[in-house]
Amino acid sequence: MRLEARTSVSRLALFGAPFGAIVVTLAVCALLVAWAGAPVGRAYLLLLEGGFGSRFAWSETLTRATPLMLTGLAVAVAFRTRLFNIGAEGQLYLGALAAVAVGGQVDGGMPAWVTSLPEAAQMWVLFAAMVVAGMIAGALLLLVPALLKLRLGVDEVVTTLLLNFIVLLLVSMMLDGPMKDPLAMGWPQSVALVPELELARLMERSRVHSGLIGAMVLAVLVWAINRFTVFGLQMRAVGANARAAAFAGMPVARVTVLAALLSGALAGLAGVVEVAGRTGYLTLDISPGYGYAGVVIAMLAGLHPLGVVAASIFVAGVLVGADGMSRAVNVPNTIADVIVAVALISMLVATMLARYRVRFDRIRFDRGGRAG
Amino acid sequence: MSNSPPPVLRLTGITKRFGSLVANDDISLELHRGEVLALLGENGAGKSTLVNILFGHYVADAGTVEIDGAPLPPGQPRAALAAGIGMVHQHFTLADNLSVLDNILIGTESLWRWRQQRGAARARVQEIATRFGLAVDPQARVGALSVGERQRVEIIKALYRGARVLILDEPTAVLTPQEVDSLFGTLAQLIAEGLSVVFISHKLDEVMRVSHRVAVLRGGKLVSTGATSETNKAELAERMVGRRVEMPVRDESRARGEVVAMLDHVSVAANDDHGPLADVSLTLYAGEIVGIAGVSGNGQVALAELMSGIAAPSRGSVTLGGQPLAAVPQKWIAAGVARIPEDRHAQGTVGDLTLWENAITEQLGNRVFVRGGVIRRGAARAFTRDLIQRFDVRGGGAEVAARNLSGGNMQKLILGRALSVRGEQAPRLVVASQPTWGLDIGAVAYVRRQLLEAAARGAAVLLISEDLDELRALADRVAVIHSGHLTDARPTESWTLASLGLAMAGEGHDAIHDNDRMEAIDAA
Amino acid sequence: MELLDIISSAPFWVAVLRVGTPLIFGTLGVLLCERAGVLNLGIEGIMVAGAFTGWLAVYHGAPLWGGVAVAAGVGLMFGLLHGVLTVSLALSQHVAGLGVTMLATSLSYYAYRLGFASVSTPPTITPFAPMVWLADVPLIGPVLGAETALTLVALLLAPVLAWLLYRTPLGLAIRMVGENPAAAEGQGIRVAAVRIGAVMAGSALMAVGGAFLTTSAFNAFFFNMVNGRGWICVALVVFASWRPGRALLGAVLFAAFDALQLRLQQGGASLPGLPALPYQVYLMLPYVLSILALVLVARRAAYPQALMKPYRKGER
Amino acid sequence: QAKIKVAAVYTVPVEQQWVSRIHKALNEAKARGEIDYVFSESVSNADYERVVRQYAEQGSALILGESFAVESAARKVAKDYPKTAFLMGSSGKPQAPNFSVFDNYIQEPSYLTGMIAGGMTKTNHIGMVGGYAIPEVNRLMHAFMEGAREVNPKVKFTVSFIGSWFDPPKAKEAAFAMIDKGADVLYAERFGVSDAAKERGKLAIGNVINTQPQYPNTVVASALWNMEPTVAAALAKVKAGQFKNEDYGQYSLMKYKGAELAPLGTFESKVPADLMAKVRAKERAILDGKFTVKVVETEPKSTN
Ligand SMILES: Nc1ncnc2c1ncn2[C@@H]1O[C@H](COP(=O)(O)OP(=O)(O)OP(=O)(O)O)[C@@H](O)[C@H]1O
Ligand SMILES: Nc1ncnc2c1ncn2[C@@H]1O[C@H](COP(=O)(O)OP(=O)(O)OP(=O)(O)O)[C@@H](O)[C@H]1O
Ligand SMILES: [Mg+2]
Ligand SMILES: [Mg+2]
Repeated sequence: MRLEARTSVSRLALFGAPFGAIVVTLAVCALLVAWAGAPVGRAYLLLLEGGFGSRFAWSETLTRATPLMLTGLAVAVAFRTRLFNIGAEGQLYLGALAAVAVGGQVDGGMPAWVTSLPEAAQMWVLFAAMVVAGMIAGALLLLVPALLKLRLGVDEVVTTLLLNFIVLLLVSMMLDGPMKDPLAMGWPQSVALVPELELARLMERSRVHSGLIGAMVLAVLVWAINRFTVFGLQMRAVGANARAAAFAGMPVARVTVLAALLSGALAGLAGVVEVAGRTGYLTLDISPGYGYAGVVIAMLAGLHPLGVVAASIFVAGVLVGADGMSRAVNVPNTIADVIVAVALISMLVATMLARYRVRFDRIRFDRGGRAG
Repeated sequence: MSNSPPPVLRLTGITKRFGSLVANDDISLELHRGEVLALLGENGAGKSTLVNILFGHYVADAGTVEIDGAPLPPGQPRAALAAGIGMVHQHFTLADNLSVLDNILIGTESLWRWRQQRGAARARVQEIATRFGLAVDPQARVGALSVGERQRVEIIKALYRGARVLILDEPTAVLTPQEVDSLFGTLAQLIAEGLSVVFISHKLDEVMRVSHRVAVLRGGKLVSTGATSETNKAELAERMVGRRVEMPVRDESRARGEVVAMLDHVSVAANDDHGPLADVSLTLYAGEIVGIAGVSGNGQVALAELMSGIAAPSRGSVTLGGQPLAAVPQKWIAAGVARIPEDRHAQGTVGDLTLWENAITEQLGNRVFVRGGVIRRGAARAFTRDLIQRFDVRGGGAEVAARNLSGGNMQKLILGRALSVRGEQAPRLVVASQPTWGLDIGAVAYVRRQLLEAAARGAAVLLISEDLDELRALADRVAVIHSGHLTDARPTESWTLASLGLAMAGEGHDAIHDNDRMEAIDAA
Repeated sequence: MELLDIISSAPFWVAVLRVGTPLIFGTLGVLLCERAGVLNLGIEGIMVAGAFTGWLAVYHGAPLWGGVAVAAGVGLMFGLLHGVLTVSLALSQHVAGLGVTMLATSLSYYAYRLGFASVSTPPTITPFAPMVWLADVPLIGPVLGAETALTLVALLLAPVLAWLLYRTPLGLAIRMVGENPAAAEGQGIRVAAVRIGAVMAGSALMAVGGAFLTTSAFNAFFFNMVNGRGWICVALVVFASWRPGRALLGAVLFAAFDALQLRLQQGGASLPGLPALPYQVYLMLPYVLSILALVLVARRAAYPQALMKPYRKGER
Repeated sequence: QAKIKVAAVYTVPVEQQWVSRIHKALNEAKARGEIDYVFSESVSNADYERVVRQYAEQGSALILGESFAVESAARKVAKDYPKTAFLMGSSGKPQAPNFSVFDNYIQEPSYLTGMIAGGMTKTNHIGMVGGYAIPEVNRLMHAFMEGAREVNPKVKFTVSFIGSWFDPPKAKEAAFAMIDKGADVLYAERFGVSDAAKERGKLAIGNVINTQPQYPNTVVASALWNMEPTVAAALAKVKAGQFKNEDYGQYSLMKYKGAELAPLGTFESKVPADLMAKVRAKERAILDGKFTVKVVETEPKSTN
């Protein structure tokens, strides 16, 4: 069996591929749903409805998609530059930690350093400080593996992966210690953000918040950077062929470091947005693996920043819809994760098949035999 | 016909398409026992494609391959190997981190044995090596071998399996004249033992020397086959290209100008990419081409990287127009140094970027192309279209990814990028490293003309090349590099082929009439 | 000093080997995949699947070794999936790996929940017993005698794998496809077959590592019980520079830090020279030390040259 | 008579000790035909609010869960569905009009098991393994330690947290380490600890659930949490249409049979009679309200 690049990739195939993948996914998962003894047709209707079928469904899907967009962008930026950042999870947590460190107050009032400012500016300054702090925290966390890779050749897949564990323990330590909310009855959670910092809701009686807008704007921004700026060209060149980029006079180390900072900052921002948009304070389980999902999303999107938006909404919709469906037809709710996993794999396969043709060469056995 | 022995190898109606491109168009060929068949053709004519099909790397869209009259299943190198085909690829296929013996042994034993027969294998390798004069240490790590040694390993690989048909895809492209001679010696011996050879080369001298028959491909089609003895170089060249090719030579009356660059007792420390450069001095003048001869792996890379602003001297100084220059590529580019790297795929271009993006990669500080960090795409594209036209870069236009260019066209793109960017302000120094490696004669002629024109416009040119003909045709002065040391640059006419060869082997102290340099070499 | 007391006691080393066994299996599994040029981030999920299916088989009456075999078989299947995705279809190895982890994990949980819908305590099996017959052997007896047979298998696996890689034609083929697949193919090796085979075998080892958790270290299956052990193995392979002996050493060292960490933590404030640190600091210790170790060995790490590079026949 | 529609939303799998008690009580109510019971387990923090909302939308009359880490989200939903009864495991206060709270206030039997442990240890060394140092765990550990100290002032404790709720091999490893240090009675807050004790022939004390059937020669005594009284009280209120914001914490006390010292079972004859006499006396004092176990929620530390 071998792959052969197709001469021309038809638009139909490229855009049809995801739908083919979805069909395959539904077929595979139908077996699992049927195994649990649930009605398959109804289950899928419920899934669709739960993910995209109502205002509430959309609000939930978009809420779930917001942090995914940011971690997806973070991964896409890093992967483009061939920096395999598997550490968005840790960067997210550190960003969230920084956000509550800056914007959290036991009494809910403005922190002392802000109150000396004019009343009107206080909120904005504090908000900006919170966002910047979260982004810097995430950026610095990825800077370490990036520098280790550049200077000492330490594999960043491994270091970013390990840092996830370290950061989670660090957050646990902070929430148990200095940053613990004294009013949280001893439960390990941070003090709550100043209420003014919480992001505005986009819909009544829902959780969608303005972080969604922010994430989408950033996706467009990253796309524009990639496409129109020198830095974008440099990132792509360094990622595709660092040696040639260096020869042409590009500052490879600086570009890698900047890309790392950008990537880490985006993941850190995901943490800020979750705290400011959804929970209001930080706990140890604020992210159900958004960082790892970022890798999935970035790849589904083919590392394209705008694709990240679509992929996030798709994945979030499936998760939300399948979760609701599992409850309604009484199948174990891990079905949601199964569906996302199968969807990811079949999506990857489908886009591959849209670009490549699989050829099975006739194999004749009369002449084969062992060599030597 | 029916009573003559069947050909060892017969290709019938081979057709292979890559997308819309027809790389091989209905090609039929025969190879007889004890025969050397030369395959000629421009870059991209389809030579490698044809032999790759024959060996099973590629699968033909149509046509059959027969060995001794029996059909060969398509797409199976195992079957080709079993049928007695050995192939030395255009680009080495050796694992650098493994030993020579491992590279030879792989695939020759059943995978399910619980241990390797290394002792017996080593003895056999030694035997083949001595019999055919292919000296190489079986225990050595391939990554540590010179290019010539790797070539020998590739040939031993084929012989170890008892190949009866040997395919050599541009085996001499990177060899020294001495190594070429020894390779041809081995070939003669093999042919005498009944081996048949398919030999691919761009060097017509070699083709005339070793082959019995010549097949010429052009644009995927077989345009002629015939006995070597019944043709000549000029005719072959014309058939390959479809027109007469004029090889440009230097104008000996060209006068040299002021000093452009000076290397004063410069040393460069070895690193992963290159070996050391030891105490090298050289002066480059405007309007003059200085050639650096030498066997690859003797410090050429270090010298090229030094003069491209990549490597920094560990001792001594490099000055350009009297000013020292830090090892920062941008500064060298800004100072008017046009750089043509040795490896066009790995260093010269970024395959995933489009031609226009590649064309401006050296110009990201130029306000013509970049304003406030934003690329002026219109200007960049216009510039690239102009470059494509002036340098005759064929391959689909400014929006095509550079990886789709053939080697010759990629080289033209790099030349264009290096030589044409400044408009009125021509480059002061051109550093060209192996600029014609692997190019067909049409492209070679083109590149050489560009270098001569640059010199004629007043640039100093540093030409690092292993091709002695090229140096004799272009260089005003030639210096020889050997294990990091450089002889004085002497007028080209004062070198004989013999003295060059000796100097390249690092032995020709008599041939180097310069006591200062002698001491440097002795000290090493 | 207390530290010396700890590391010179037999029970400490018993703990080290017990903690280390799943890591040894996992690390050698990753090593085998990566030697063939394939990064396998599916390990975390494959360990979960191995832990679940190995336990499940025994729970349904299979002998313990039967459970291990079932786990290995499931590992082979997921290895085949990962192999087809990354080798035949040349998909990104990172993403395919994460996809396999997601799939194996969620499928295991799904199946477990279908099979055991309303249990209030996790059902248990009778796990492997310690190899008491070894207890009287001098020197190693006090340690190995307290371990189960799977630990012995893990310890023997390293030299076996080293022999395979460095002494057999198959091992050479595996290393070759990880170094230069084009060269291997030019010598008649079926690159895809060797790569997929290595990934499958490596995945089987990972699954057995998972099964150790449920049939040896413990006697029941829990959600999340693999708890990041797979990721550790990915790091250990780099630390080991892709050498089986060093992989064994690395896994044992990591386990030693982990076991030591538990003991230091329990020492509380009493440990001389150390203030009472939050327990998280101790939990961090093995990870921090892993990164430091990586930094130390990175310069010398000789990556398989074709690692993470998909090989498409007939393409350059 | 119509069944009450009850939904439960758990952040962990239903095998997890804490949640298993709620799950059990609700399943029993379902078996008795009193309720329709649906649940979601392993619901992540990020999804919690949505799941609760969906149950509320679907018309559940009573929703149970643990709102510890999602306090504000849970309370927000409750406000949006004032007709639905919310009964949440929480360290916080009830919230008008419909948000009630409960918690595993089983420090009383924990104290008693501590006494038994203190009396049973021969090495005067007790080991305690926990997942995370959260108040729900800490207060039981402190009560246990107090109880042990009452009967045995010389006893010392080794405490360690493994940083995971679901890593029995790791918990077992921590317990082994304690046994190596000389502990001969282990407080089994996590799965895995009793296994270590069993393998080494040491004793263990159960927590929240009774694991003696699985470890007949190891688990001496357990502090049981019974959710039945809490559930019964809440169902009664819902049925009567009188559910409001209340603290159901008291229903987890021994007085209401929300907590108890599990029967000694296999250890009936192995625990010294005079020790048991002291324990029983303390039990009575608690039931009579003459003795109150102190609630301490700080992180417990090893003693020396
Ligand atoms: N793997 C491939 N995918 C797509 N196109 C290919 C591939 N290999 C070769 N080609 C196409 O086939 C043509 C023939 O290429 P081939 O390598 O056979 O040329 P060649 O005659 O060997 O050239 P050279 O002298 O430079 O070695 C090329 O122009 C190229 O367009
Ligand atoms: N991946 C690819 N996809 C499509 N076409 C390709 C690909 N790789 C190579 N080609 C085609 O192969 C042709 C020749 O490529 P190749 O690199 O062999 O050039 P070349 O002339 O042989 O140069 P050199 O020998 O210096 O590498 C090009 O014209 C290009 O179109
Ligand atoms: Mg070529
Ligand atoms: Mg070729």
